[in-house]
Amino acid sequence: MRTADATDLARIAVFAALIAVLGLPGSFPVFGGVPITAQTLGVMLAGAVLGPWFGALSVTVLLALAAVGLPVLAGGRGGIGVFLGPTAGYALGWILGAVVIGLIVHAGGRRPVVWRTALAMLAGGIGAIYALGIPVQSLVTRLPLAETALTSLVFVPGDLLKAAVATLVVTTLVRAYPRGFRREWRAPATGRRLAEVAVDA
Amino acid sequence: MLSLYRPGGGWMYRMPAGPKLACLALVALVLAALPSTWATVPVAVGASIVLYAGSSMGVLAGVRHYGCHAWALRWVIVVTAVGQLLFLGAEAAAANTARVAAALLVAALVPLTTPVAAMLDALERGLQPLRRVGADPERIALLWTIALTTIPVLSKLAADVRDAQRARGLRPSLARGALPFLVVTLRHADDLGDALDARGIR
Amino acid sequence: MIRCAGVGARLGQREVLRGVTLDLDARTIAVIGDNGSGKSTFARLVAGLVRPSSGDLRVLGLDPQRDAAELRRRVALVLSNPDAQIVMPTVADDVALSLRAERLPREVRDRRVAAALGRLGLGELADRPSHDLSGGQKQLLALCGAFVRAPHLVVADEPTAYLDARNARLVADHLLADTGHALLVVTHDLALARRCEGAVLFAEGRVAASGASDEVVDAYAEAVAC
Amino acid sequence: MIRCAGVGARLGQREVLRGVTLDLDARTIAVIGDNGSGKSTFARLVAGLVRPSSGDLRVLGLDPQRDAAELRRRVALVLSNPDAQIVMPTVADDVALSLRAERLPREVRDRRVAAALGRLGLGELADRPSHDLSGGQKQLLALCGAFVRAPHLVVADEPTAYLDARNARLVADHLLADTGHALLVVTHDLALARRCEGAVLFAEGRVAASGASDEVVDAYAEAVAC
Ligand SMILES: Nc1ncnc2c1ncn2[C@@H]1O[C@H](COP(=O)(O)OP(=O)(O)OP(=O)(O)O)[C@@H](O)[C@H]1O
Ligand SMILES: Nc1ncnc2c1ncn2[C@@H]1O[C@H](COP(=O)(O)OP(=O)(O)OP(=O)(O)O)[C@@H](O)[C@H]1O
Ligand SMILES: O=C(O)CCCC[C@@H]1SC[C@@H]2NC(=O)N[C@@H]21
Ligand SMILES: [Mg+2]
Ligand SMILES: [Mg+2]
Repeated sequence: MRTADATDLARIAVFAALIAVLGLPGSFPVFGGVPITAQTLGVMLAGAVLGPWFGALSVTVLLALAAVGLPVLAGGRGGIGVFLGPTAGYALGWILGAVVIGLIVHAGGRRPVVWRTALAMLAGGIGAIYALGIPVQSLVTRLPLAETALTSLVFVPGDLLKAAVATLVVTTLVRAYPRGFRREWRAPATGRRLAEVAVDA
Repeated sequence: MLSLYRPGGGWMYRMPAGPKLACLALVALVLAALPSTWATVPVAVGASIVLYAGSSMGVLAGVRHYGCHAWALRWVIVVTAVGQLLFLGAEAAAANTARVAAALLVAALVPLTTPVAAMLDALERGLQPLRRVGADPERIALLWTIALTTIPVLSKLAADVRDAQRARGLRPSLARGALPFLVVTLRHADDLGDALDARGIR
Repeated sequence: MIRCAGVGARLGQREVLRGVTLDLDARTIAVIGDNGSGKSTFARLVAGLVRPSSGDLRVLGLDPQRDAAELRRRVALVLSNPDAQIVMPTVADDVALSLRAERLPREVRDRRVAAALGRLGLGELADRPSHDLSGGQKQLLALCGAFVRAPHLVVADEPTAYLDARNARLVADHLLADTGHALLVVTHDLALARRCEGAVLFAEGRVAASGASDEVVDAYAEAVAC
Repeated sequence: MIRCAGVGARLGQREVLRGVTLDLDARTIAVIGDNGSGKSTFARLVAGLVRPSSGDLRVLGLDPQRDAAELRRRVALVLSNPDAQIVMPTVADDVALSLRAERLPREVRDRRVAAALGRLGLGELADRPSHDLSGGQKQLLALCGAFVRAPHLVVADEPTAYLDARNARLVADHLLADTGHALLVVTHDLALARRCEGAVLFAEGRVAASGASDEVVDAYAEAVAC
């Protein structure tokens, strides 16, 4: 990880704001309210666009804002209650999720392609988040692990949809606005650099 | 600025942010640790209501805020209750839902009675020890100030994206809106980065 | 074309427009005024994106709220931030998106897209990534997405703010050209405002003047100068 | 003031500026040219935000990369989008942020902030939340954040793009005022460009003309008109 310059600082803060805005009512029409939330889409984008470490930092900034009591989580929630309630594990899982997504999307410094991006969203945006979320939820609600996992199936359709949207958006961004990633990728197999491909396209 | 703070006066308002946070978190944890029996229901609900009513914002106002917060938590409560009812039966469902909800409600008293600025100060003080491991608390504080000031800007940009789509005869959707929103967000971040850098903040 | 009787609009808690009474019939109309005077809100009202909080509004004889679907078909809005309007990754795809709601056969659609691109001089850029265009080209692309639907009325909010002199003139020429559409353009560029037939001057959420563009713009320019 | 010898700049893989050779000595200089011609990149180069990929660049006698810290102290940047320049919650706090790096004693800092606010007529707004300001006031606040550091050179990238005629003039007046700073302003507003002493015209990443502003602007206006 390079040290953050002013633009990195701005991007980290702005992505924290982006996740917050995805939780505002009416920001984008999405299914239901809390705890089914479009904010996980923001987490997925942060990991994929900022990379694992800056992405995780950005999620952490958001959670810190929530912790001090700003209503930046879906449904206008905030405060330390977030970290005592049944969704606490998911919220912490967002940090891990961003790391996993960033690592997979940019694995080996290669440019993001559809299959790897989709895999990242499933492993990080769903797998990693649930891996922390379900045990904590089980602990807090005293519903045994297996049953808790069953109840969290209600999130799966929404999360799959968000993973699909994130994959589409990220791979489109690679073609349409590659400078948004602020990194250069290693030459793809054809031996040409991606940026050249983008310019030619 | 967006905030959960509701101005008022009384002992809970006067308590310094750090100790208040610690006390209420402790109460919330105790409530969360109650056993899964019928008796927990009145204890958890009663204790949390009493805290709201007695937080000296006025009994009526306290109960009103209690209702508002409970409503904001409705989905958390519903999801918890349904899962429990399906697998554990009525007693465990009632008790577990009550103690989880009560803990959340008690914790919600912190932002309700503490101005955000006071919490940010407390947090910054809490970060001071990080200086020893080489982190810069001021820089971290700056990071969340920027995030905070950016939220209304991005929500305006999100509205622009929605308007642009409706104006083209499209129904705004997450799938269609996400890319343009991401692009305008990234461009905003670039400008912000330039402005910060030029002001000597690196 | 646009008829308002005592129209007001609120955004959040704020009454942004008050008692707007107007009867605009010129084919091209400029909306001018200070920052924050309510111009953009008026444009969004006309395009049906903001609901009047009071009064009666008719656009092309339609009630923008009740006849929303019909209004969308006839009125196209172009915003000042082109990035917010570009949805698809390539230029041609983005223009085609505007026609989606009409469910045309592919070749009809492609023909209309090509014609619209050609008209604004974007023909050669059809397959370029849309976010790689320059500011002016993006603004033209946004206009293209509006024109391709053959609107009866084009509402444009500061369409030339980012543009160099050449692109600004290009955009203005296309907006003002008499190709069967009327125009309502919000602008700080008083030269562009003068090129319209009519003008409305907003001040603090009210109509301060309206009529022939020369007179209204002169009055505003004078007020600003002193 | 600004001296370039064969300066080039790359952004990503793209060579955005090529062979820029200039010797600018007028106190106020306008940078003009088409969209995408490299004006903003040149401004960022001068402010030390972009590293030259070739050639030699001196700003106020400094090498922007080697003497970066000193350059930051002497050069201030103003952009067109006020929302991107305002970070702190209140007006006075935001201006004070510019002085953060200087680690001044509090009362010295407060005095300088108050003086800067007074100079731009924002004195009464010192404790107001910064996002409550109007667009014009926000841009004045951004200027204030630049001026408070008593810069030797102010670099402004389309500082009036969003502003109405009155605010645009106010901002331009403050930028052009001779209060001990030099100015490099990127603009599409040719009237503003003419108010500067010197001008540089960019075209496709190269310098197409430079010299007295009247001549350069005339040449550009003519080229655009035909
Ligand atoms: N979403 C909103 N909620 C509350 N107030 C708003 C909102 N949007 C705009 N306003 C306020 O409404 C007023 C009119 O805004 P509007 O954008 O219509 O002005 P404008 O004439 O287009 O200004 P400009 O020339 O700066 O674009 C302003 O005072 C603005 O602060
Ligand atoms: N980060 C970047 N990576 C790659 N190319 C870039 C980047 N930023 C800008 N460009 C390209 O560099 C060229 C010059 O851009 P620049 O912003 O300097 O132009 P400009 O003269 O300021 O244009 P405008 O008048 O539209 O603001 C453009 O073709 C632009 O697409
Ligand atoms: O706001 C919070 O307290 C955290 C909410 C966590 C919600 C989880 S994240 C994974 C799953 N997918 C959703 O849409 N919601 C849950
Ligand atoms: Mg406007
Ligand atoms: Mg520029």
